[in-house]
Amino acid sequence: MKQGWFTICENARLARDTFRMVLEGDCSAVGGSGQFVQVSVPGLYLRRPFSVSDRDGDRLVLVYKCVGQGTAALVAMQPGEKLDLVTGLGQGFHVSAAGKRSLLVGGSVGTAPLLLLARELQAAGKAFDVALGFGDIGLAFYVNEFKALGAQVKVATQDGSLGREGLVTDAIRALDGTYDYYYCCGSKPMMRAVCAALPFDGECSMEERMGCGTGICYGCSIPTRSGMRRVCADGPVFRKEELLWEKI
Amino acid sequence: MKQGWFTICENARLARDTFRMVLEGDCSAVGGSGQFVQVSVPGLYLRRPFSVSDRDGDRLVLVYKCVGQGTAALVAMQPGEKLDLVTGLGQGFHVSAAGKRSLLVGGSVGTAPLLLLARELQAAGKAFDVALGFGDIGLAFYVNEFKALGAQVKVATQDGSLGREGLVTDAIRALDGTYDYYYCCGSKPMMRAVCAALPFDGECSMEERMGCGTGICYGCSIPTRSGMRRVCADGPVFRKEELLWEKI
Amino acid sequence: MGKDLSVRLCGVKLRNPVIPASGTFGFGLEAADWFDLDLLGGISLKGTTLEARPGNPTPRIAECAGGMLNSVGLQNPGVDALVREKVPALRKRFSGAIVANISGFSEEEYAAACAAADRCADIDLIELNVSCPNVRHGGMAFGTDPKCAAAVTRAVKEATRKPVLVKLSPNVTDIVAIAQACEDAGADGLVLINTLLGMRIDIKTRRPVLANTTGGYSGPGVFPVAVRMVWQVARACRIPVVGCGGVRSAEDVIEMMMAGATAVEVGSENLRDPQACPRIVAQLPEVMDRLGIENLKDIIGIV
Amino acid sequence: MGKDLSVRLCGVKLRNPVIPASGTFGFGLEAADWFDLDLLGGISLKGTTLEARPGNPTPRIAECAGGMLNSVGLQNPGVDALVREKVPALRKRFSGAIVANISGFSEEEYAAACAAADRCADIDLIELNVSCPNVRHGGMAFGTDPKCAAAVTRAVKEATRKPVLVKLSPNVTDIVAIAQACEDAGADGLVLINTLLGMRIDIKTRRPVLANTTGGYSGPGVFPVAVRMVWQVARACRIPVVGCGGVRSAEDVIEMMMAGATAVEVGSENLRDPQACPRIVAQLPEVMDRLGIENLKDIIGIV
Ligand SMILES: Cc1cc2nc3c(=O)[nH]c(=O)nc-3n(C[C@H](O)[C@H](O)[C@H](O)COP(=O)(O)OP(=O)(O)OC[C@H]3O[C@@H](n4cnc5c(N)ncnc54)[C@H](O)[C@@H]3O)c2cc1C
Ligand SMILES: Cc1cc2nc3c(=O)[nH]c(=O)nc-3n(C[C@H](O)[C@H](O)[C@H](O)COP(=O)(O)OP(=O)(O)OC[C@H]3O[C@@H](n4cnc5c(N)ncnc54)[C@H](O)[C@@H]3O)c2cc1C
Ligand SMILES: Cc1cc2nc3c(=O)[nH]c(=O)nc-3n(C[C@H](O)[C@H](O)[C@H](O)COP(=O)(O)O)c2cc1C
Ligand SMILES: Cc1cc2nc3c(=O)[nH]c(=O)nc-3n(C[C@H](O)[C@H](O)[C@H](O)COP(=O)(O)O)c2cc1C
Ligand code: FES
Ligand code: FES
Repeated sequence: MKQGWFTICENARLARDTFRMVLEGDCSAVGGSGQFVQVSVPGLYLRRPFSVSDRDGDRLVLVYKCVGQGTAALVAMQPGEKLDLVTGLGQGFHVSAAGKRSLLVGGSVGTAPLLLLARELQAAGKAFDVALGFGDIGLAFYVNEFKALGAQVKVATQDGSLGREGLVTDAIRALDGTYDYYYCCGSKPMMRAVCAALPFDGECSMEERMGCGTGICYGCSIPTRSGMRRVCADGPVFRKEELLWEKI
Repeated sequence: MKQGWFTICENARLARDTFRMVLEGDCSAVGGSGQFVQVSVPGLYLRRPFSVSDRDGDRLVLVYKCVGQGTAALVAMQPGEKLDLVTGLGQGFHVSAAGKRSLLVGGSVGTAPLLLLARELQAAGKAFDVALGFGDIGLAFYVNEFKALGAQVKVATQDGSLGREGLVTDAIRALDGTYDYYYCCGSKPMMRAVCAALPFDGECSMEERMGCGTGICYGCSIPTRSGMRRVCADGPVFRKEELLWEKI
Repeated sequence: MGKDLSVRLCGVKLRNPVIPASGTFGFGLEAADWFDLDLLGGISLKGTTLEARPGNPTPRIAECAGGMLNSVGLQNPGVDALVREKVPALRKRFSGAIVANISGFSEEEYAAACAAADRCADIDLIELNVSCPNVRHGGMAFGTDPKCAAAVTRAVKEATRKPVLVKLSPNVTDIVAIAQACEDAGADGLVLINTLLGMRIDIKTRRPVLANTTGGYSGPGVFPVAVRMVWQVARACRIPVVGCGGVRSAEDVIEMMMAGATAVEVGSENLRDPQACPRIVAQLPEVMDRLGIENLKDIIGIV
Repeated sequence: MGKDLSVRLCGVKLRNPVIPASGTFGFGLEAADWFDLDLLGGISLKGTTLEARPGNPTPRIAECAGGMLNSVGLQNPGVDALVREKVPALRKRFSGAIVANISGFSEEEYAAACAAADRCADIDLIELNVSCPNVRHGGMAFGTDPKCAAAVTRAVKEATRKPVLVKLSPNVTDIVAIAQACEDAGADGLVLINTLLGMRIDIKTRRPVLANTTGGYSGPGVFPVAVRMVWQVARACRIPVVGCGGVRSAEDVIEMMMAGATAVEVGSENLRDPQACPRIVAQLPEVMDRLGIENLKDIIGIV
């Protein structure tokens, strides 16, 4: 965990209401995929959590969707401006858990952290394919990035404007392969559906509204098989068998 | 009264803890000497009032002393940055009240609005001299500006490091001339002393901590001969005979 | 565009729910220099007492993180000047609802001031500020005790036929008990909230910033307390509630209305931004469109 | 440099007056990963009850202009786990004052939890959180009624020989009456303030932001209320007062102490800035120099 100032290098639209921000600064604490940073947005009190979507040396990439006050303020920021970040938060994806061939399942902006995960899997010599779900073609992003990594990529959109019409579970069905582990990030209903649909082991990156992001306020706790756990410090990534979907 | 954004053109040290800021924007409401502007300082709730010290077309000059949070934040601002101002506030100095030869009496940063007044008197063809009081030579400013307008200028400092040792009343005594009206701006004790010392008519620019600056909150009221008056809207400049020094 | 923003408050039609709050908008006329007052739903005038009062010594204003403190102390020219000069002058420039905000230090004083206001045809609503200390009852504010609040409401209702809004103090353990006591005593509506009692110290001089030591805290920092109290009271009472406290934007107005407010007062924001009220009124239609709100009346207490 | 920042609180020497507030610093050990805990005067642990509690449903956190709302709802592993695991583990990394923050829903529950804490040698002070609803007394918080607050203080004082600080709720009409009742019942000190009750509404979904509807408001926006209450209570009571509420900087610590606080708790700011407490401690000597303060003890209640 480290607090520091980062300079905005890029901040451009990636899809509808979705933006990609490249930040440069001390990335020594940033950690692996599934971990996140807490961004202090000028004028707001609480920091806002964002997964690290990609990383290159002392640069990190966030992909964020404009949904409220804080993200709207981020959209308005210009390259050259600085942001106060706390980096290196949370327990990320377990690359070592991957088996023969893994399935990466992303829903909407939950696709963001899967890119860094894909790079890590590739670096570790582990095979994977990707299933993505978006509202419509205008919201889709990263499809080509995953393809460029050699993965089979299937997409489902709710209106059929890209890939299959349907949910991400339909994209999973469209994939041609046998999988023994999955990594999932998206909305709660989406992840619940994925956990219910896939018979093999996997893990999910959970989302809760956060206070501290560092594990001290207990604002983000969810019920798990091993009791109440903090999404920020005990997660955000939890193994499927830990999650009590019926109580979340 | 007008609200608008001004761009900082200059923001440089003028004397110890004292800064001169040149702002460019819509000056159509700015008005005459003794009137003031309310500056919204980023991060603070209430605006801060500052007299207009000088004016040239669509540029206005503020001279401010760093005394707290708001003024410290102003010191840190850079040319090119923008400030939200409400301009054209208050009742300023009455140039038409000047007689044969007027006395301008400034104490510390209270000297600021007297420069614009001096220009107005000159433009109106009215003669004047200037008496200034400062803590020490390091805090003094505008001495040469007044001299450049052809006025006799006398200064007193508390430690004698510039001009006479003493208070502004000592500077007044050092002036060589006969006066029939005075304009005064400074701290309350200083203005009280000046009003007591000078037997002829005059006016003072009063200072109170302000809420609105526009006359709607009654936060800045002082007792006067015609009842409670708002410094921001009924002043800041009040005629000597209005002021109830024994109650202020 | 051309959206109907009107609401009804105690039988008085407001062309929109936005009312500058008492003490933050003078006697109304001041702002006529910088915007058309008829953009407002109503105007709550500066707190007025039976006799003229000079108010507290200065400094009366302090800054704090979430807003400001004030200890103006009810400086006002007395109810006769209000009724004879201030209100008629305002009526010439403003056709909306004029709210007379009345304070006092005994029931009789409240009643007498309201009786005077009652005789003024241009006053549409009376707003009782019960945050003042009750000199006879040990100096605790009228609004901090259900019995005192009810007694003053009753006394005033006998003195006027105009609708009476009771403006409650938030510095209490049980706001609902006080609201219900006022409702039972005949109040036609409630306004929540007045200022929170606060204090700041100048650490350089080691003295309180305000000459009066403590003062009323207002501004954005009191908004969550105001929303909570509006919600609690609107659920517990049948009479309409006017929301007040920390409102800065059309979004805040809508949040207050969703909590249960029929109209919304804007206070300190007028000090920071002299165009606050017309700006908020102008934003309302667009924000309503964005949120799918057809008519403001539909969202009152919807949460 | 090398300035003595120490203060004494109920006979316990603190190396400086800065204490992270309960609920905003976990069980202390979490932050040991990012700074040396021995920089702190004391640590107030997360609110603990006799039995383990899962807390409220999420979302438990909301943003507001002056800070935040929380409805964590006392999620905790119970006092036995506190005494057996949390405190001994913390003691290995921290030599300063450990404050156990105890909550309950009946006098007996408070007393039993405090009796358990009493048996733990590593706990230096007990902090009673009396903001919890009294299930037997109609659900009003213990801390909103002088009699209830006194009764729970008395019950706890019988259950422990450790110094007991009573942490008061600000959601009351008369904070001084409650403080005095606790003092008379044997409290060794007082902590002011807990959170203000607040609420936010998500105007898009038309639902409260918090799953629990209302929540505790904390952060810079409560500072003026906290300073006022500390000042009122410190003047009225002889026992020491710990200031809490909205503190963000060394200047705020000094303002609280000038208002009458012997030590100062820092809450929400730990959430925003994980280095908040060490930063404030580090700033203190410089700010003291600037203000001509030789010894912090000299400024307690100086205003
Ligand atoms: C571990 C973690 C990683 C995340 N990674 C990303 C990411 O890579 N890209 C991205 O776009 N978003 C991500 N989020 C969600 C992101 O934090 C929120 O969208 C953001 O905080 C909203 O801020 P706001 O001020 O714009 O919205 P607000 O105005 O605060 O709220 C607007 C809406 O956003 C939702 N929201 C607000 N805060 C959170 C939160 N902490 N968690 C979930 N929902 C929230 C609320 O339900 C609300 O309806 C992540 C959240 C977590 C917990
Ligand atoms: C009509 C008017 C014209 C003014 N013109 C000038 C000017 O030209 N140049 C200049 O340097 N200053 C001027 N002032 C004073 C200036 O407004 C304050 O110094 C400034 O607001 C301080 O802000 P701050 O945030 O730095 O101080 P704060 O942190 O708010 O307070 C620091 C100290 O400044 C004093 N102060 C704060 N606000 C005011 C206020 N509104 N009036 C008086 N004292 C205050 C307080 O007593 C306090 O001790 C003027 C004040 C008024 C009312
Ligand atoms: C300077 C000032 C003066 C006030 N005077 C009065 C008053 O005379 N009568 C009254 O009922 N409320 C008075 N109030 C309270 C406001 O009307 C309002 O209830 C309070 O400020 C909360 O709203 P806000 O946060 O929008 O300011 C005053 C507030 C301020 C800031
Ligand atoms: C997330 C959170 C959890 C809290 N939990 C407790 C608690 O368990 N017991 C308690 O006495 N106070 C609790 N508090 C209140 C704080 O200790 C403190 O009194 C309050 O937040 C005001 O201080 P602040 O403004 O510095 O945060 C909690 C506050 C927050 C923000
Ligand atoms: S957000 Fe504070 S513990 Fe997770
Ligand atoms: S500052 Fe508001 S009336 Fe003068």
